[in-house]
Amino acid sequence: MTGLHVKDLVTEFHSRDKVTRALHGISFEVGSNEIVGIVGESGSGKSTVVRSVIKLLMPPGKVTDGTVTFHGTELSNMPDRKIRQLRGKDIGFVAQNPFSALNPVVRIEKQFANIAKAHGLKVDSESRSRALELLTSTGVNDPERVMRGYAHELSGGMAQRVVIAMALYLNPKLVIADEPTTALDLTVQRQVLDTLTRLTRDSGRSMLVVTHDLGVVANYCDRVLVMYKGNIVEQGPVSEVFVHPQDPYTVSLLNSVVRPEAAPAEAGLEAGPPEAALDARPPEAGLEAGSPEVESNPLAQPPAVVLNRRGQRTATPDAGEPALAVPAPSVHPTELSESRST
Amino acid sequence: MPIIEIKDVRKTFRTPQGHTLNAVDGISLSVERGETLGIIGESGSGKSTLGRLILRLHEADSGTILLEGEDIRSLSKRQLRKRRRSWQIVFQEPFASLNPRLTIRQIVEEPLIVAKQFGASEYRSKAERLRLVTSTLEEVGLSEDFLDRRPANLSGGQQQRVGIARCLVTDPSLVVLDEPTSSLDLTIRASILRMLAELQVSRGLTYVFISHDIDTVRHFCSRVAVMHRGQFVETGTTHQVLSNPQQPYTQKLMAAAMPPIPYSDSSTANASSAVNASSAANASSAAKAVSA
Amino acid sequence: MSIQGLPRTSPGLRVTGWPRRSRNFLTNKSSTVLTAIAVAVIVGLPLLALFAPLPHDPFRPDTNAIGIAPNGIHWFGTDGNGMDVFSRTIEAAKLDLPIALAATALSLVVGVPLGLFATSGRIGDAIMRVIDAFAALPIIVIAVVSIKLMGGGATDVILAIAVVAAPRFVRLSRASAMTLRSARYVEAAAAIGCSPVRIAFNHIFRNAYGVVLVQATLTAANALGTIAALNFLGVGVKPPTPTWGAMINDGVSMLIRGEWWAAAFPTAAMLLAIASLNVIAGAVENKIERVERVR
Amino acid sequence: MIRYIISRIAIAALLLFGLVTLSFGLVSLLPGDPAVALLGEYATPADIARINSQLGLDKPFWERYFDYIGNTVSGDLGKSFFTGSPVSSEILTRLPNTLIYLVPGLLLALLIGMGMGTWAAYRYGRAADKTFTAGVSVLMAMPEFVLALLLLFIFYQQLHIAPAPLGMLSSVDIPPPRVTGSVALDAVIAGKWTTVSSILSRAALPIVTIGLFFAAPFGKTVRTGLLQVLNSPQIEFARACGLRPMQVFRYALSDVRGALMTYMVLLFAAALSGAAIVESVFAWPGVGGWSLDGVLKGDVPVIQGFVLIMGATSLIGYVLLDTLITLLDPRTRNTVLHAKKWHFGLRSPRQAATTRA
Repeated sequence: MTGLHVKDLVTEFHSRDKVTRALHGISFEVGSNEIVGIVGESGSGKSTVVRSVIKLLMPPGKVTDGTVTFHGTELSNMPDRKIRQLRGKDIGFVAQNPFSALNPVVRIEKQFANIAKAHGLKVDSESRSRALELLTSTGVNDPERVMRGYAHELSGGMAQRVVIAMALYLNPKLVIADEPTTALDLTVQRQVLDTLTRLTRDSGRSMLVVTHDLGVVANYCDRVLVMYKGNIVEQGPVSEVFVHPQDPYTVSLLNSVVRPEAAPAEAGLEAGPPEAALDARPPEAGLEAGSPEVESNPLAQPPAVVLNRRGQRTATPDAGEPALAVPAPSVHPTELSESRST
Repeated sequence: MPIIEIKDVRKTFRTPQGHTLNAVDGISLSVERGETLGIIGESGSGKSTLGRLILRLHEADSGTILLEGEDIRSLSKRQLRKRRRSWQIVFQEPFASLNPRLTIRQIVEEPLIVAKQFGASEYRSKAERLRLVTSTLEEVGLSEDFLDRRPANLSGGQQQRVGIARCLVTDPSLVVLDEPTSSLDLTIRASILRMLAELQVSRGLTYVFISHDIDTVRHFCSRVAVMHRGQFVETGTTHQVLSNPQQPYTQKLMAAAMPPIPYSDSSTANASSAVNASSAANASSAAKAVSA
Repeated sequence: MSIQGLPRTSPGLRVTGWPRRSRNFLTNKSSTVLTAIAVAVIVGLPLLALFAPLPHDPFRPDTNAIGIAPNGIHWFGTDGNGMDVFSRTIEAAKLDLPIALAATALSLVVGVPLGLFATSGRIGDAIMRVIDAFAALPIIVIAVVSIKLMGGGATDVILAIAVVAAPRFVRLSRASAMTLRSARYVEAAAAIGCSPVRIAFNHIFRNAYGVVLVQATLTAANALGTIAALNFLGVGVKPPTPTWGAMINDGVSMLIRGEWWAAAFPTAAMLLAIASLNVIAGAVENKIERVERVR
Repeated sequence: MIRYIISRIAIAALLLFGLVTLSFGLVSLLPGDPAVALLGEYATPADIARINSQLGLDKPFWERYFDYIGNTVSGDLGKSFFTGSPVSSEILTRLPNTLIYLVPGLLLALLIGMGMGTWAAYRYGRAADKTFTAGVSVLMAMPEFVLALLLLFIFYQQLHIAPAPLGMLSSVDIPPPRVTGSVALDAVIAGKWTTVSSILSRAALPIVTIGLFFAAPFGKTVRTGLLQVLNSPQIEFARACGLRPMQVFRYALSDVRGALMTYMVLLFAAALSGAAIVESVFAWPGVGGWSLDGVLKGDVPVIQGFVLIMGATSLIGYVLLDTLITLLDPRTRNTVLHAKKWHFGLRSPRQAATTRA
């Protein structure tokens, strides 16, 4: 069995008096030589997925059910020590913001060396030249100088290239990229994504990209998973999902994007989604992407809600309404579960 | 008479290390009543600073700024505060721009109280203020239930609606929108933009719309100015600038945009939608050749 | 920022309610009870000393009962002079607690406006430099010197402790004023034409007072310890007026002989008061966090 | 670089000057007449006048001030009104006695605080962390002298492990020949190891007092700092790269290093100024008890000397620390070393990092 197989993954955040489910038993796979995108809005649980897969979740987050299999190896019950050896070596990770990911007071060179050391490899001129080579292929100019310097001396794009080089340093089979370009300037995003996908495809790796940007998925991914409130509501080849979306949420997501070919001043402004339903998420959500509380989902019984939501959606295409004067029914489960918990 | 007319405005910041940064470097522009001017640029281009200079939330170093014919750089602090009710701003971070300790009612009412202090007799009665607050909230799609809530109990989209209500309650003529939707979720953005467009028509507002998102600007603005390192590199109608960009920087910016449609544009397409591996590899090298 | 999964106030509820859960291992209910007990200790002890009839005169030594262990007549025993430890321990609360609270209040009144005022300009800088120089001085010496300087009554102790504690409030209120000044909602307030005074009160102070309040409670606890330390060293209120610190000092020689009660009971009373103030500080902090963590 | 160091020294010098003035001003305003204190209440006016002129107290204020500054600069801190011994030499003999228990005490605090704080941070939210938090609150609520008395009661009175709190040397110990003036140093020099061990056994309780007392705030700082870092993207990335737990811990520590160093200096200053308390409990012949005595008697030169030395020590500590932290952090080091030369653009690295973040 090659590639990454995730089955019925459930992740919960445990606090003293209640448990919030961030992932409600999701299943997907990433085959070899494949680039898979996870899209969703803040609070959908997309970042929790990758952290659950490589066990980076910090308490009180906890994977409570499901299996993760990577190239035939079961990760779910693997001891921490083994998982650690897997990280970096077999599964590379590209962080969101290079400046907060790289250690600010350790030279880049030393950070490469530390990765090698962590996996029991010798640190010598050979390992160094491999790092230099990688930096060159990620498009870092003057890699020698970058190696001797610190993260803060780099521009955003260059720093992210360094992060990519570190992720690929030990030649992993799978790369997981968590919003790899969100922190970068528009003009740089494209270059960095080009580099990342080129390096992935050229050496037959596979990649899992988490993003909220539909453009990234459309331009760089083979398959896409659409996440909403801790569930994968739709998955399939990008060409199919984006052209013929099946789930109402995917439809509203795609509709809310302003399409270039649409006529100005009309498109995007009229085809709004039923905001009432989406806008009634907990206040924390959407304030701090990436942190666990964002991903927490206050809905206690997700399947019912999902059904409820779906039925709701397909029945009422109330897109053009100035929403929220009358909250949609799906608001209530949220509020009820809250008032119960306080 | 244009509602905004600014000439050769400059603003320099000093960094803590004593370097100078020309955030806004000699910009002139004019905006007609009822129009929406889009200012587009990357982070650090000076677009937000320009927005604040227009309203004199930052003091410009030189140049003239006329709002509705008034030279606001020569107004006294008190006169300026009195006039603020007509020239408003909506901020990027909705939650950060709302005082967490105030209720929605207090937040939206505050501009009226300030106006009352400056002698606006129509806001003297408390009942009248409450009526205005309620009707403005309704206009932005928030019911009366929200009056006594606090910002923390609202979602991002609702918070931004409160921010918009606060700036509309005193019936302004000009609103600077500083990336009003960029921190919101995709599905909420569109409805906020739609609402802003409706309000513009119903209230006869003039917008200055600051954004880094080309697609949003394309659909929201009648005219566009592309800003780079404190200067306008290209201005014109939205159609002119975005369909046929003349300046290299604009072209670069346009090329960087990623349309969310697979197979959309042959010049930016690559193999991403290929399903099987071998064709993916082939196509990606093809795409490389194209982009090179 | 916030802690995940915590119950938020449901929309209809005001955020200003009394804290329902504490951050440590105590459950909601016991935390509330604990806070109530703490308040009772802080308010009750001095009241007890003022109004309740004490079993013995705290000032009159009984030469027939020197250093006797706790019994039915002398509940906490007697000290080396034959004075009743229980009566003196209670009596001391009348002095120690009000002095600590008054000193805190004074430093608050002086320190907070200074801090809010010192955010900008030359005068502000000058204030901060003086505060910095102060920080380099040995605190206990400053306190002792200032008490000596003024004579040594209760008011002098209050002044001395206030002098020592005020810089803390200057720093704290300055820091929060500086942070809040650049908050986006303050900019928003300026954009709708609020006057500087209105911004200061309606926006900055409204968000800053909570932190100051927590610090004030902690300072009161600290002041209690400092006052006791000063009295222990023999500075401050003159004997035979009982203070916890002085009583502990008197009891030390007995303690060395193994006669623990003369030192132990005033120590316990003092620790109880300090712990109560800390509990109150925790409760205040929780209440404030309730508002802040929903951000 | 040189400009930076010079500016640091200039700031330190300025602060020192302010400190001298402050200590003079503070003490000169002390009420009460030292001559009366010295001679007793029944002294004749003539005697008082004689003493006053001997002590130089009959001169006008400004003249005394300038004299004081002149003397201080030349290293002369005056003589005690009561014992007549020079203040500077008193401080020199007594300061080592204080440091004997203070430095190991702080190191102990560092050890305990660091260990427990780290442990609590790693076990966040679990029993270990809760125990730690509870322990810290208990220790923080306990004034230093109460802790000292408690230890004394347990280890001396009840368990009879510790010696009596009667100073550094007992009457049976033979004082070593005087070389430096500090008994402890002299004992080492003279090779009188029984005396040395006697001193150490007497220092044990003060060391534990200081160690426990300062371990609480230190541990709390370590825990808070580490908790922040351990949840940061930086540590997540390090873990995602498969770094070993020790390597991850070192990364985390490098981030809180500055804060911990600052805290250490703050604690040192606090411990010095609180020395009076510990020394009065243990009858320790250090600089704290001596200064307290001086304050209580109104011995002006002693107070001035103490305030000055303690203030100067902490000031120099702050300045050194500030410089060290600046130079240890590559982000600020560059600002200092090559001012006006950035590798890119106009923004400083810090700014660039924060605006992007």
